[in-house]
Amino acid sequence: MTIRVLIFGSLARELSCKDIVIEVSESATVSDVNHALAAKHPLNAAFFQSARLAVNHAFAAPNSPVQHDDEVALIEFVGGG
Amino acid sequence: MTIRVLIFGSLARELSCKDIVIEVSESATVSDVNHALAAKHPLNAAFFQSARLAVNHAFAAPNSPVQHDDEVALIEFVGGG
Amino acid sequence: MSVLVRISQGALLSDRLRHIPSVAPVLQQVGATLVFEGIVRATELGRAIRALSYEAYEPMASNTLTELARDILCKHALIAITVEHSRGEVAAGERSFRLAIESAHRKEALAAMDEFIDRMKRDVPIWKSAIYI
Amino acid sequence: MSVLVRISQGALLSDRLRHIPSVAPVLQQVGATLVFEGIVRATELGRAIRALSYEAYEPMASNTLTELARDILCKHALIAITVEHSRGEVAAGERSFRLAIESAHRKEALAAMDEFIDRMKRDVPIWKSAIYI
Repeated sequence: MTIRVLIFGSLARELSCKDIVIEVSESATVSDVNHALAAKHPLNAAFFQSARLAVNHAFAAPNSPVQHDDEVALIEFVGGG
Repeated sequence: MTIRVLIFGSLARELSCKDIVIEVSESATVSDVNHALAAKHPLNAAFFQSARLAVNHAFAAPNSPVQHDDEVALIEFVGGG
Repeated sequence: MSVLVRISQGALLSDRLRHIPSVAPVLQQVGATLVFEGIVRATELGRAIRALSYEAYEPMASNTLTELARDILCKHALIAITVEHSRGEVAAGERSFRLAIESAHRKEALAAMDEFIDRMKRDVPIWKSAIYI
Repeated sequence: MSVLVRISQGALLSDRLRHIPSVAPVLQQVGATLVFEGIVRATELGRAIRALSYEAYEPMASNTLTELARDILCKHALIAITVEHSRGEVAAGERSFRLAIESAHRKEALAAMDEFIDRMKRDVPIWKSAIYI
């Protein structure tokens, strides 16, 4: 299935886009999404491999399942205040 | 010479007075004032022996001299705020 | 024992959002009020800026701030927490963040404020970018 | 880089004493404002109180507060410190103390505030006594 991972801040500016689209299996977990992001961006594989992902607006554990209609977002380099 | 040591707060309330009058020699130091206070209040000798004294509105070291017209104050149990 | 969180467009007003518990027995225990305001400085990494632009991923940003405030309130036994954060552009010299804590004593308010801001900067999905002159 | 200290009769006003440096290049470096207010709680050691009465040994109290503020300002590289303290009676629920710190960043403001209040409670000749109901 296709997952659109939302990205923000300096990462979005650096990649000049608002999301990263990846393909994962129907039984994918959050960890599989991280793997797919790392595979798509091999120069920053270590970052994407460990980047925190939120599923439907809450941080999600690596073994959480991901559904095709979930909203997935990469939450790194935050800095409010 | 006679020295009038100003006291405040709970100490003043406990002793029901605003100062403690003591006698010291003409060449007295701050430490001598502490000794004289302790001698006058033997039940609280340890407290008076080490109590911080201000001379003319500044904390004074034990070996500082004390003159007969100095304003001496005992600064303990403070608690502003 | 109450928490209020608001993310609003543009610079914060100079007056803080009032949010004192109205229950008299609780109110009477407030012995300390601590307010932190974050202000946009005129330079970023040595370059002059006109403003910062804040992007909040909502509703996660508000939800995460609220959960964080509740957690800090309980952990430090506070009386109230009020959080205000800007989204969008905030000009240099203007306020973008305000955290107000009411508590019985000073020590827990200071500890709570430090922990809140550290965790906010790590966990709350708000990003800022400089708009240079 | 400035310090303002005021000890005044009765409860503090709800608005803080404004004391922002007027020099633009300094003002533009203010990234954090931290304000602490001490409020008289309605009980002291479990007994209901009507007010606290503050006695300040002047001019030593003002002098010591000013020296303390200057020392903390330099040590933590702050931009401004404003200290307000009451003398005389302050009713329960009213403010008796306010410390406002302007600095470039948050960490030094929090550290400075904690150290200031600890040292004030140890060194500044101000005493308080409870007036019970």
